[in-house]
Amino acid sequence: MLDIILAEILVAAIITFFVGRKLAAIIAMAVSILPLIALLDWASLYGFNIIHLGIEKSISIPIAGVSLNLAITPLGWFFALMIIPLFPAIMLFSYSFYKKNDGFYPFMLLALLSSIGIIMAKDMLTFFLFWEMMSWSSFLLVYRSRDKEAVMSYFIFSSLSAFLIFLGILIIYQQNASLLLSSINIESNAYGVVAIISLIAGFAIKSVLMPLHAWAPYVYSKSDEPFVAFLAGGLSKLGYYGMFLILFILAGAKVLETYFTNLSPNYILAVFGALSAFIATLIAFMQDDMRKLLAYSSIGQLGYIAIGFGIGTPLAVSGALFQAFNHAFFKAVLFLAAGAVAYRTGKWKISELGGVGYRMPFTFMATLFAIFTLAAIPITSGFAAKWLLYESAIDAKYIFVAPIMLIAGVGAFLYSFRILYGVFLGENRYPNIKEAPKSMVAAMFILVMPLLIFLIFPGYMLDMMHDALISGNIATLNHNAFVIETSLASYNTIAVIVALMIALIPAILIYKTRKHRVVDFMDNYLAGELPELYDNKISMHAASRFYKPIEEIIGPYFEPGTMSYYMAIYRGLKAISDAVRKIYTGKAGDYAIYVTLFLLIIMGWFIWM
Amino acid sequence: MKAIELLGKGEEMNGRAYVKIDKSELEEAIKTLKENGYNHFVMLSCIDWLDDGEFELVYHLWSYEEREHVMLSVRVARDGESMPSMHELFPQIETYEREIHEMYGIKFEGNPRLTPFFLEGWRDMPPMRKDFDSRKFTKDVFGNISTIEEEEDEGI
Amino acid sequence: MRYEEWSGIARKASKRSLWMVHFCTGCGAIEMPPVMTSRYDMERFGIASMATPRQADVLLITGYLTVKTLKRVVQVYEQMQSPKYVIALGSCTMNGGMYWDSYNTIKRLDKYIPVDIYVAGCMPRPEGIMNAFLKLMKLIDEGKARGWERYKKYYERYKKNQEMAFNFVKKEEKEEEKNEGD
Amino acid sequence: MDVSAIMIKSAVVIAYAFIGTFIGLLFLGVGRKIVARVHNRVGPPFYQGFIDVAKLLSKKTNISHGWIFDLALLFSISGILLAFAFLPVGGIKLLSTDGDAFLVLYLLAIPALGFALGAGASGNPNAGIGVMRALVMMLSYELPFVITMIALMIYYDTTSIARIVELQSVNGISSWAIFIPPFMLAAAVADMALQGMLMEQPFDIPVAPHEIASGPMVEFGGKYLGTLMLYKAISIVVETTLFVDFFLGGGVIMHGGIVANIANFIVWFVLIFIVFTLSLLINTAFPRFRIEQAFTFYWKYEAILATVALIWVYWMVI
Repeated sequence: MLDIILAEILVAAIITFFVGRKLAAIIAMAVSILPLIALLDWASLYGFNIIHLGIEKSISIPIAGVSLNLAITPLGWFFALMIIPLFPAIMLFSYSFYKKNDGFYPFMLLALLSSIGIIMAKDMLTFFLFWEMMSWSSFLLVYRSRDKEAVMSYFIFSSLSAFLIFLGILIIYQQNASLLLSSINIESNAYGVVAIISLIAGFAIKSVLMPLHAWAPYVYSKSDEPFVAFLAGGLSKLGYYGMFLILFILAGAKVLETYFTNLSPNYILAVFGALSAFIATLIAFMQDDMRKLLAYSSIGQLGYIAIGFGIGTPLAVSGALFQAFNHAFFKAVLFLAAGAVAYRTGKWKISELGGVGYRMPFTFMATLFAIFTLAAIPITSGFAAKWLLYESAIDAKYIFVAPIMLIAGVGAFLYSFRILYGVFLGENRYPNIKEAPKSMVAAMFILVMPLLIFLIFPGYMLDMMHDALISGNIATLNHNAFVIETSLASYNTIAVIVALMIALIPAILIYKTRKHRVVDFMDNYLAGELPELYDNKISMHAASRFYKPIEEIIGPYFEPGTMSYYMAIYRGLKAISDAVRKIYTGKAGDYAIYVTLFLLIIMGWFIWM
Repeated sequence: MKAIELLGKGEEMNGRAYVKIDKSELEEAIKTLKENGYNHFVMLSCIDWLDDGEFELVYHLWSYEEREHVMLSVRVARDGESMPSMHELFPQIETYEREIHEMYGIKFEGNPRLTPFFLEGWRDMPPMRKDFDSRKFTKDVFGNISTIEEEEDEGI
Repeated sequence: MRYEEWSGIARKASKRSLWMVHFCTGCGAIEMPPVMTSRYDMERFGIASMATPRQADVLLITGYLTVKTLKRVVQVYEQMQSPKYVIALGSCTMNGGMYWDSYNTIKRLDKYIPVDIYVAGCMPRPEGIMNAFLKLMKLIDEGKARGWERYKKYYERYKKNQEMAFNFVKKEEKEEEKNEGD
Repeated sequence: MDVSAIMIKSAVVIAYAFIGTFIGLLFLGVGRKIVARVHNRVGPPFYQGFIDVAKLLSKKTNISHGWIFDLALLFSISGILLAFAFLPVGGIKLLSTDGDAFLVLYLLAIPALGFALGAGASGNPNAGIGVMRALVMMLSYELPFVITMIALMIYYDTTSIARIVELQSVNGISSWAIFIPPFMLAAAVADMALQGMLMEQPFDIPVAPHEIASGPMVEFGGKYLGTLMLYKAISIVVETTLFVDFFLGGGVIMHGGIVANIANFIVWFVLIFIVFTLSLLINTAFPRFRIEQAFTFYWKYEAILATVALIWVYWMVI
């Protein structure tokens, strides 16, 4: 079953290369729905939330003497639920987003194929093979943006990530002959630790953890929105899939703990996650370009997952996985909404946008719900995920990570309001644009659907990750559909929702009993000034450089930015290489001298031995 | 008085230098004064001599070093003779000229903003001229706007 | 909604909680601080000064009004939410005061926006202003402070008066308009 | 939980919502009277809060700027009532066993977001700047407040407020958190953060009437302003109760039947009144800060004090 689907996606990828725009989109959509259907009917077979570890549908595909064997593991199952539903919606969105078929669909299909391959990999070789395929297929999609900075940074960082992962795999292979995931155990000696750290660093590049995130703002803001929605929503989760694999399933966390007795290295991962959440949020609300803002917000929200993996308690890991699930969907919706706005207005800068929400209400509603989930408003599923993470930080008494994480959560309000006010509300600067095309709006609402389900039943999410946690030998929380019980406190969504209904009654009462008159935009209090005298050309846009007071205080600290550190490394390397090049003077005499010198050293070494 | 030595003419009038200047020499005079310490442009005023048929424009300058006030007086005919604008020398002259244009009707070439200043929607002759009868105008305009009485029959 | 239907409680409440937006044009602002501070303390009667016409019930106009400022006063008045009242302080708003023969000051404010209470004096002392507020409260109680209804009823005539003032329409032109109209 | 228990619980919650609103409006009027007395003025009658809200709700015309503008009205009241339902009030645990401090912290953010959307939809630049200031204020006072909250949680090893109140009333008043040395410092920091939450004078930067024509509320009038006044009233009660629950044992001095409940209620009422008066006195003593000053005040001085308290508690606990 599984291999048929992969083959179909490959074939579709090749076909869409030659076919016209509309047909390519339809094929892509049709093919991408296949894994979704397969996913759902496996769910019906094995029950939506409980997959016993034993029943693994595994197959192996012999190619050129090497067999790629794939299997549905519980962890792979959970991440598949996150990544696969994204794809058909993104294809539906790009149906009307692209005017001509210029190679978008084939590479996206290859990216999907490789991400499924990664999740279903049974051994490290197939894992690495699909990882490579995913990197270069996404690289070719980034290349379409023709932006030198984005392309170069993405290329360098993904190849660095691939190199680190390959280094890790080699060391592990050297330690225990087979590459089969189930049969690997990493000894806690220096090599094992190096393997784990290099693997984690490699995965951290893909999931934009702070110091290694430098490529993200350029790539997210320059390449086109549907791809970025899949990149930020889906592909970044593969980094965390790898981390979970190494840290928990292959017991990497325990190896690190036993090796470094005094300081627990996971705390460092949590600290990196907290810093990335905090600093990315602070940078996010100073951006003017909407896509850059969303890029930094994505880095911030992904930092939470790193914190969860860092803390490592069952509470933290389930919170992290829940946050990963939410992030996949609300970040995809936000980038698609940015794409829809850019499709209609052709602009990305917040200072040039404004009042788009009045004419594009559905896009605004989808963004509003995504922003509520991002900002963790209590009733939304975003809050359940963040609540678990906060509980775990307090439970583990991480007094450095907990406050920074909470402040990053509050900081999320700032940049989310920046998007709502700067782009959708405020001065009505685009009075005659039309709503985004039907297919775009439908795509966004499909992506909002899963968030709605887990808004009411966070317990179902914990059931779904139940097996993934067991496979990572982590205990699970006691919960039912509505209430999540932890040692510190409990969170009951039904109580919140019912209390909200009761609390809404007075508000609706006041709203309904008193009539109100909607007044047009220019009838605004402007200290008595008359807009008609200036024939309604008074600028009422207050959203560019919105947080100027804080920018002046915080700005200088973030001025250099991590890219400048990488530039420093680049200059250092360049200086060294210049020095080395001086040796090749091009005159024969010098080369003769080098040879004799070399011989002398060798003889000297022999005499000394 | 330093200004009088500078310009070579004019007399001292209760503590201030009063210099009569022709329209063409005005720019030259202001420049020389400006270079020699008179860097504070106090105001530009206009007197309407109805019987002489002329306007008298007075440019007031003040120097902080010598603590002296100089008044350059220029005579312009009332029948719409125009004046060169001095706003390049002192930026605030532009506003004074704009007001005098609105209130007296003197045209200043080169002034970028001779738009209505205080009187929006004004269609009559410039009101500060002596031959404008303010009382009659008030009766004509505001006199005939009727007050709004209650129609008693409604009996609200 | 007719005035009588406006229930007793609402009228009592709006009487004891007058929120005022203060349009100070001429010299009137100097009389307001004593009214607000401890000497006379208007807050005793629930009167507070607000920042925007949307939040206010009483428009307090002090000093003379030129034609240019009248445009802005009308805009502020129309942005207020009814029931709204106007208190005009000083003799300049009554009959132009010392600017009775000036070519661009408004002689009688009542021709352009409905004024509930005039306070004579140039400028009236704080006691005068306090009396004005108390008088307004009594009028609201008796249901006689009906400026905003009059504005709604004779809206066209108010607008015509405002247009004539804004464009300095003179007597002869008015006759021409009339015979064009017939 | 069978149906009757739920019915009783929701009835208690609704009753407490009304009590909270009543006390809130009472505090509005009494607050203005206290401030007036400090100004050596007579000040409005104590029931002025009720009159203002009645007048606003009985306005004839209400100006709105579209459905997003109306969201402000719905979010503000429901958000603050929800937050009030999840707080133990005078020892009576309304719904606080079903949620915890983080939930209340985020519930307090719903009305702020509702304002922000409403003000944004009104399109007035004053409103935009006002909301920017409100969000920056929120970011600034949240840091010290969150650090003190974490100190409390680590000390009592729980995050549910009901549990914290229980642990504080183990043996009467002496076990209140404020009498434990690190929490005296934490209480001072939290009180200054409370000053920011209540938007009292030194920190009423977002609603500055002179600079930005009362900020986000510039286009709110009639029933919208009436709802916002109700929100302000209840938010006074909610935020002071939060402070009292954290540091002053939630007003619980006796345990047992009806008499204990009444005694606790009175003690709770007196405590929130004292905390509210304290913030009013600070209000009358200070001019309004600029937003940069407020931000640096909270993130530099307050945050350092709060971290000292946190480390002190952490050192005590491990």
